[in-house]
Amino acid sequence: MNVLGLVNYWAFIFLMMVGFYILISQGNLIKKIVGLSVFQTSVFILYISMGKIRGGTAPILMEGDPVYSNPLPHVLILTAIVVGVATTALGLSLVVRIHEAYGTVEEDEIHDLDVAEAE
Amino acid sequence: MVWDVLSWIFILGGLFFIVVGGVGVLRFPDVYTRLHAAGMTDTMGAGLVLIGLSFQSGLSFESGGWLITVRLLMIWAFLLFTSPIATHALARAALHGKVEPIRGDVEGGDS
Amino acid sequence: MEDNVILRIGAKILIPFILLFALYVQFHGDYGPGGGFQAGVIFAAAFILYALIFGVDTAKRVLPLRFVWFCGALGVWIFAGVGVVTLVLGGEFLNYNVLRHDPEHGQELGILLVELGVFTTVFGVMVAIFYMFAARRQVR
Amino acid sequence: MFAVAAVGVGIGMTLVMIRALLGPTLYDRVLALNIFGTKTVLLIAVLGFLAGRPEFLDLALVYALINFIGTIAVLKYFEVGDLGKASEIGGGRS
Amino acid sequence: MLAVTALALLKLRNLFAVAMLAGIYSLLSAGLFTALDAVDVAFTEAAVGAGISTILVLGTLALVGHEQKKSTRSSVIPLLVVLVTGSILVYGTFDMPPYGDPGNPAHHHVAPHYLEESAHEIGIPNVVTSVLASYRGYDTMGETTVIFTAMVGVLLLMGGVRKRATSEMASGPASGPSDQELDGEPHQQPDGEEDPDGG
Amino acid sequence: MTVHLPVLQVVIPLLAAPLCALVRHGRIAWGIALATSWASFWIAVQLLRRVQAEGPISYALGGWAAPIGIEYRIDLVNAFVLIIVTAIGAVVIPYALKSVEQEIDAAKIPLFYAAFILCLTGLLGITVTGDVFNVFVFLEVSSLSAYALIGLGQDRRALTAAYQYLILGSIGATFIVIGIGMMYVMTGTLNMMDLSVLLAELGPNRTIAVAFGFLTVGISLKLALFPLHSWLPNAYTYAPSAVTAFIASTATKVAVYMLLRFFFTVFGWAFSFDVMQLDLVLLPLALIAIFSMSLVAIFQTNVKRMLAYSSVAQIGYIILGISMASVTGLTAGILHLFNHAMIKGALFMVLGCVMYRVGSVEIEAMRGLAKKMPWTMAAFVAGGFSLIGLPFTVGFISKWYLILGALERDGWQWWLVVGLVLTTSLMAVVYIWRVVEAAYFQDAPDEVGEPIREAPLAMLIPTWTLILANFYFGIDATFTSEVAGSAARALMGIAP
Amino acid sequence: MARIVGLWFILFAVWLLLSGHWDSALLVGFGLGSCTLTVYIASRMDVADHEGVPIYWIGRFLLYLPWLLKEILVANINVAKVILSPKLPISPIMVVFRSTQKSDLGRVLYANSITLTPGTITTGVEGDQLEIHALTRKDVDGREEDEMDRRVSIVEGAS
Amino acid sequence: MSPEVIAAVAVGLPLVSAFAILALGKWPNVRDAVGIGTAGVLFTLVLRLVGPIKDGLRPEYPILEVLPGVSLGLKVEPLGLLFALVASFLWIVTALYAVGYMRGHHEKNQTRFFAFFAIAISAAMGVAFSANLFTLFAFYEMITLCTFPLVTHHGTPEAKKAGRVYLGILLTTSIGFQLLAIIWTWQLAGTLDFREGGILAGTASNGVLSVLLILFVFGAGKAAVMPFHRWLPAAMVAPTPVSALLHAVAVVKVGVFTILKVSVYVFGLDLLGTLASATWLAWVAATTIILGSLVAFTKDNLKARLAYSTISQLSYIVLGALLANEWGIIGGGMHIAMHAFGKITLFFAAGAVLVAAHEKDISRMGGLGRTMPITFGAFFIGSLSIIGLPPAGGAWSKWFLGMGTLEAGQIGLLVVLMVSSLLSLVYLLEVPVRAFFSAPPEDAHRGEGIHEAPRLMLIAMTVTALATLGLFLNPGPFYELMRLVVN
Repeated sequence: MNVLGLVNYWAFIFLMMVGFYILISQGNLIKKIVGLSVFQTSVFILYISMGKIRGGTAPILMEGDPVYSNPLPHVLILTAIVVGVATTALGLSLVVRIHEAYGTVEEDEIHDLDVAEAE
Repeated sequence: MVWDVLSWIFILGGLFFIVVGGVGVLRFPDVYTRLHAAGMTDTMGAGLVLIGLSFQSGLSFESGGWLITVRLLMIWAFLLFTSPIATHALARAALHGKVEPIRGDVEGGDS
Repeated sequence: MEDNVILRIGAKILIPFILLFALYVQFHGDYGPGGGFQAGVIFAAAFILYALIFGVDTAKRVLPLRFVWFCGALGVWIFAGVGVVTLVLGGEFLNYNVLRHDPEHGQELGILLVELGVFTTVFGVMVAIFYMFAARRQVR
Repeated sequence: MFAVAAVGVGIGMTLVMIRALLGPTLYDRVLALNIFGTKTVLLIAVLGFLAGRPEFLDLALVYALINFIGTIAVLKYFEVGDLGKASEIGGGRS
Repeated sequence: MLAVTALALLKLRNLFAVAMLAGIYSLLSAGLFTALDAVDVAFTEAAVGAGISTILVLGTLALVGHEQKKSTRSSVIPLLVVLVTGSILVYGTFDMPPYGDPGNPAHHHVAPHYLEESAHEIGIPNVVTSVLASYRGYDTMGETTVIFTAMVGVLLLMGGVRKRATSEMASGPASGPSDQELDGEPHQQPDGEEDPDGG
Repeated sequence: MTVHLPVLQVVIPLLAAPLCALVRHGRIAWGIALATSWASFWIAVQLLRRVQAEGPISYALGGWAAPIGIEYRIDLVNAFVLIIVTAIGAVVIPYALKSVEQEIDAAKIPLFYAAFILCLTGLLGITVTGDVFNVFVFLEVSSLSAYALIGLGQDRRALTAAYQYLILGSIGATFIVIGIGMMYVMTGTLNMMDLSVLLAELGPNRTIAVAFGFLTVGISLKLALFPLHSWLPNAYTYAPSAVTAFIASTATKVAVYMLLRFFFTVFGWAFSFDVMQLDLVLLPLALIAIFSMSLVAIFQTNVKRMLAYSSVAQIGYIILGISMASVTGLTAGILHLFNHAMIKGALFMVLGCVMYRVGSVEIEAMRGLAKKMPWTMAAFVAGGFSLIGLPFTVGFISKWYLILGALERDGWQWWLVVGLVLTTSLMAVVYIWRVVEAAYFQDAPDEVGEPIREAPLAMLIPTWTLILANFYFGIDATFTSEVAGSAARALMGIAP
Repeated sequence: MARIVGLWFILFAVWLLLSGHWDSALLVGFGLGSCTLTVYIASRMDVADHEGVPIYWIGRFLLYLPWLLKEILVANINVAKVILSPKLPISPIMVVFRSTQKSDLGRVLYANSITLTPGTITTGVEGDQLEIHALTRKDVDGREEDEMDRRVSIVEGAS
Repeated sequence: MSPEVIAAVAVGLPLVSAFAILALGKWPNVRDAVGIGTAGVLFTLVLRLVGPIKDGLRPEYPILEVLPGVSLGLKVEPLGLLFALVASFLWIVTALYAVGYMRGHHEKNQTRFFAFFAIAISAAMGVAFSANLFTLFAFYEMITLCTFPLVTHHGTPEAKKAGRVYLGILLTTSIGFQLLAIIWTWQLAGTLDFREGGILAGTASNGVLSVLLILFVFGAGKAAVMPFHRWLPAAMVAPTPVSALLHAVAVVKVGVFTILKVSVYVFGLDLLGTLASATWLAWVAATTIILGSLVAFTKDNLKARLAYSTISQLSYIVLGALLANEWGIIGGGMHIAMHAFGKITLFFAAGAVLVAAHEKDISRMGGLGRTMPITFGAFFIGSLSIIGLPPAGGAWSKWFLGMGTLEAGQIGLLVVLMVSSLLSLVYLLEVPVRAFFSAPPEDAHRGEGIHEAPRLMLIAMTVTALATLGLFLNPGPFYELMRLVVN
């Protein structure tokens, strides 16, 4: 009965899953990182949409008596975005180092190289 | 009221340029020609919309509305300033990347 | 890229405004959107623009790596330091009320300081990370 | 009425989006990103009015700014394949 | 539109295009954040997603080249994982309060305190800032630490610093950084990536 | 100042980390790290004593009372985990001095200690907090530093290991965020105590069930529960020695703590086990983990990797204890948290010593090592005894409680559990013995260059400290078992 | 020095315009500090030179601006016509102009003005040579460009 | 010294001396003197406990509480005392013998050898005086581990392989079955203390307790009940004093002692008698007795033959315990002592042959009796004891065991005992007979080089052989101790 109210969530879930799919299916290390950030961004959207109140406005106090959207998810997501960029930066620096060490950023090739070295 | 009407004329005009710019980006055959269409959006499209909005700001916000107008104009100024630089940069990049511009009369786009 | 006059002059004109705008965002976080983090990123973006156009080495002469590195650490100290000061003044950690006689002013001061801490760290970190990426050569 | 404006900007965005997806060259995508940025600026400005919150304009300004820097970074990337080098633009790669 | 972008990201094999589309994705989501009243978040996403992240990805691409090779791996299992995860999530939404509903319990427990009391407890209009810096200031300190950690990590991984500082003094502006900046370890292999210039 | 101990526990290392990052000499950074870790340990001891004396401690950060602000809440469970983490930190850092100077570029050593301390900070932060989102933030602090630290290993595979860990860890963290979001949307709070009350009022709810699932999967990724463990062996194998010793004995433990916290405090015992039937999932996974990973460990030639697989198996023991959903089982789980930290910390430190002198931890390279490094190898044997679970070692205590817990339950599957625990102990004998045989009964390979000597005292003393702790807490386990027992009762909601 | 001071005042004006909180001594104080900091960094970066802060041009530039805007409008309408005409009558062409400006700054202003008017894009500046890409041949027939060149040179003035 | 302290010292003293031995490694004479001296002191100490025990004292020495309710502690009771007496006395002898053997054989790593030897005795004392199952288990494992280096003393691939089998079986059974049984007992009874009359009665159904008994019996892998006997022959690669220690004193006796102690003090004879599995296990033991004897027949290697003989003999004791009546227990307990003395003599002799004549195979021992009369004489006496013929001590224990089977109404088991004795008669007496009456093998180059083994070894051998005879004449002390156990 409240399906209409949930469609939004489903859309965001779909986005999340696309990001997640990129993350786990791709063999390219950079693309994985991009997938990760898409995944995370979509989760953030989901969060923010949970905090939205119909007819609400941004939680910056002003005159009058408007309805404000829930500020708490915003705060959480701000933190999460920062965490996300930190992860991205670290991940990319690892990718650069991996490229220097292996000459490739494809997971399969790296695997082959490791196997070759082990033998 | 006059301001209101005027602002809407501006905004609609801006929208017109934005949409046409978009169409241009789709229709033009190569990246250089598309840059021209892109320029439209940046200059006129954005400009007219922002000016239109700035007329509104005096109406929507009683106190300090003009500050908002100023801010809108600043955005526009910023866009006007950066747009040619970005366009130029892109064109250079494309040239540098050995993308040959199409020359001569061309019929239709390749979209 | 500084040989490109258009970019060079464009950047020269823009950068002060970007910096100023970053500081504006920093100090008006209380009233509008924005705050230490966003300001830090914008501030760093100005330097990144500078480094893009004039080269990382030039940028490093203006803003040595060691300095941005220090900024990254300094911000954490500022933030946690505020907390420690509140401890010393008898409040809980990060309870800004005790910073001034009047809780509201205390909060204001506290928020200002911690935002400054966030700003410093973010700015330092972003520039440092950019330096790291930009100053590396591709291995051939 | 602001909603109309927002929709208009949205249509423009969609058109550009198609270009971004079609390509065909990388530069087309960069171009699309660039226009996209501008349009986001406009969209946010309009949304600000729609919500009656002028604070949104700061946001728009940030977008314009970041977008610009992003484009410059892209150029730099193409130009020298490296973000750090102080390059010479006309002379090609050394 | 977000969905289209995301799907395109999946298909594209040119990493540069991926970077561009990721930027667009970020811009779009920032627009969405604005529409959802999360101005501060949109602000951050704009600065981070479209700005810093894109630049970092570009920086990486500049170092590693931008063509993705064709992968031979099977995509059935990831697809299955994703489908299962997605359906579980969708299942989980069935008891969730509808979108935008003011009656949502989340809006009635802690958040009202922030909205109603912060004006006199903190005294600044931006509630997000007051929550961020005061009510949940400790989280923000953690966040600051996280980025600091990222810096430490990147510095650790990407460079040795002391030697770099000395080479900084030595090398002039025009010569560019000397190649012998400390890179942690010697470069091991030549690599066959093509020219990073696009075409 | 003692009132502020909970927050100082986290803030002192947090303040020290930037300092480490800035100094220019590795030794100074090391000194700072050392002082920090010992201070942390001291605080943790004080906290545990206070909790034992006065019951749970609550600390409102920023002066904002619980659901409004962030709360630090320390009860027996996390006081105990704090002890584990800080103790390992306090032992590993003295040990790290030599090993790090050899394995890491001199210029990077200050940063290394900064990252190390940050990792400690993050782990402590996760442990003390009473706020679910704060958990996530500090989780990231610890994870990011861990990724960087692991990536510092000398082998290039360290990089891929770190990358893999980063991807899986981030997936885990994101899942945790999703779970937290769903809980938030249903209750409007992020405080654990508050959540537990509100969730109980809410009753069965599909959203909460899904949140529960996501949290479980996310945390399981972090704690390398089979089959989500694929990041762990490589990460442990290729990380620098000191890092392996530290992370192996703390990071997964703290993840387990998170699991306990969420299962028992936030969701409540009844929900986790009666409604969600968690034991039905965890038990088989734990059993498979214990068995298959012990089996895999037997066939490893790299001793670090062998122990890494063994770690996955040991985590299986902990999860097994939890999945018994009884006081004894939970006691076993919590005890094994502590005990395994002691065991693996010690063993990985031994391997660090070997690495330091020999430059390799392949079994081949360890042939005849007992003659050249008698103390080191003796430590390995002693740690191995503990891993096997011989009497007078902590490993025995864990096994005791685990088997007791399984015997208390009815049903054929619990006999399987008992059998498996015993069988895998014997498998531990096999893989430990492979090393012992090589070290004691095989001739050393021909040496080139300098002869191999005993590891430096600076490394041996910390190693032996942990080994002796293994024996001390194996011989006199009343302290640990009582703390673990009361912690378990507290988690189960039974008055002690 | 004059440039530095000039930059400072410009920045402060911008600050006040952005801020809008003129009554708060604190914020104005921050403004003063921020401007000073910015100016310091700018001078350290060496961007506050004659190219970065062309304060002597401002007056003449403001006079030039309305004309430029008019040009932009006209050009926009032209390009819009092209885009909307079904046949898409374009004939892209690259030409090289020689500009008459004396300074780099002047040339940049000229080049950017050209780019701003849709239909023409400056793709390169080498010395006083401007390389231009035009959408249609008639966009570069020379008349408007000459006019623009002249006006920009006026803006450049004698500085 | 009070009895409590004596018990503690008895456990601690060898341990201390082990460290002393390690420290004195550079001075072999001092080192060996310390070892032998400690052994002597230990025996006198243990001897001093006999009086108090006979007076009905049961001194306890709690050490510490490991877990709530699970503690480490010592308690002296008759059965343990018996074992301690045997072990401590034989340690003196073995120590003497070992010194001679090791020196005569020029073995490497002697210090390590003697140190672990001492630790093994310490652990054996610990098992003997253990107050509860946990303590017993702990010392039991300690023996396993500290005898491992003794088994693999030579470090050859063969020795390592044997070491693996040794460790594998002993740890498998102890961790796999015994530990489980102990924890289960704790879960059922809530205590692990050894109490007279047992602690398990009434705690669970007979079926459960039957299973528990099986776990205990097989868990004592050192008792070498088939199918867990493989370690024993494998361990024969060790130096002979080790074999003597393993087979006569420490290891195997610890196994059977555990079974006895569990039967008496954990199950209690009354309960044990009602368990179905007791009978069943008794037949397993019987099978082991017969099979062990049969296999012994086929072995030409002397030590291997002795090993299988041991397997067979150990099951006598297990059988005695499982008969669950007084005579069975008394017989079993006494057989610990009797077999210990007998078997150690045999091993001493075997070692002496090895040292003096470098011969391992029985078929090549023809004629050696003439050059080594003392050795083979001792061997003969030891064999008599094992077979159970007068005038050797083994006769008594076999007699009591036979009584036990009769009392239990298990005539079949009595037959088994008889058959086994006959078998052992043949396979053991073959050796001295061959040595004294056969001609030497043709390819043997027996010159003048062969004479009796070093004197220390001879002394040891003689002492044990005489003791065996003495025990026939006066089995009283052991009998009285065992009487105390069953009453």
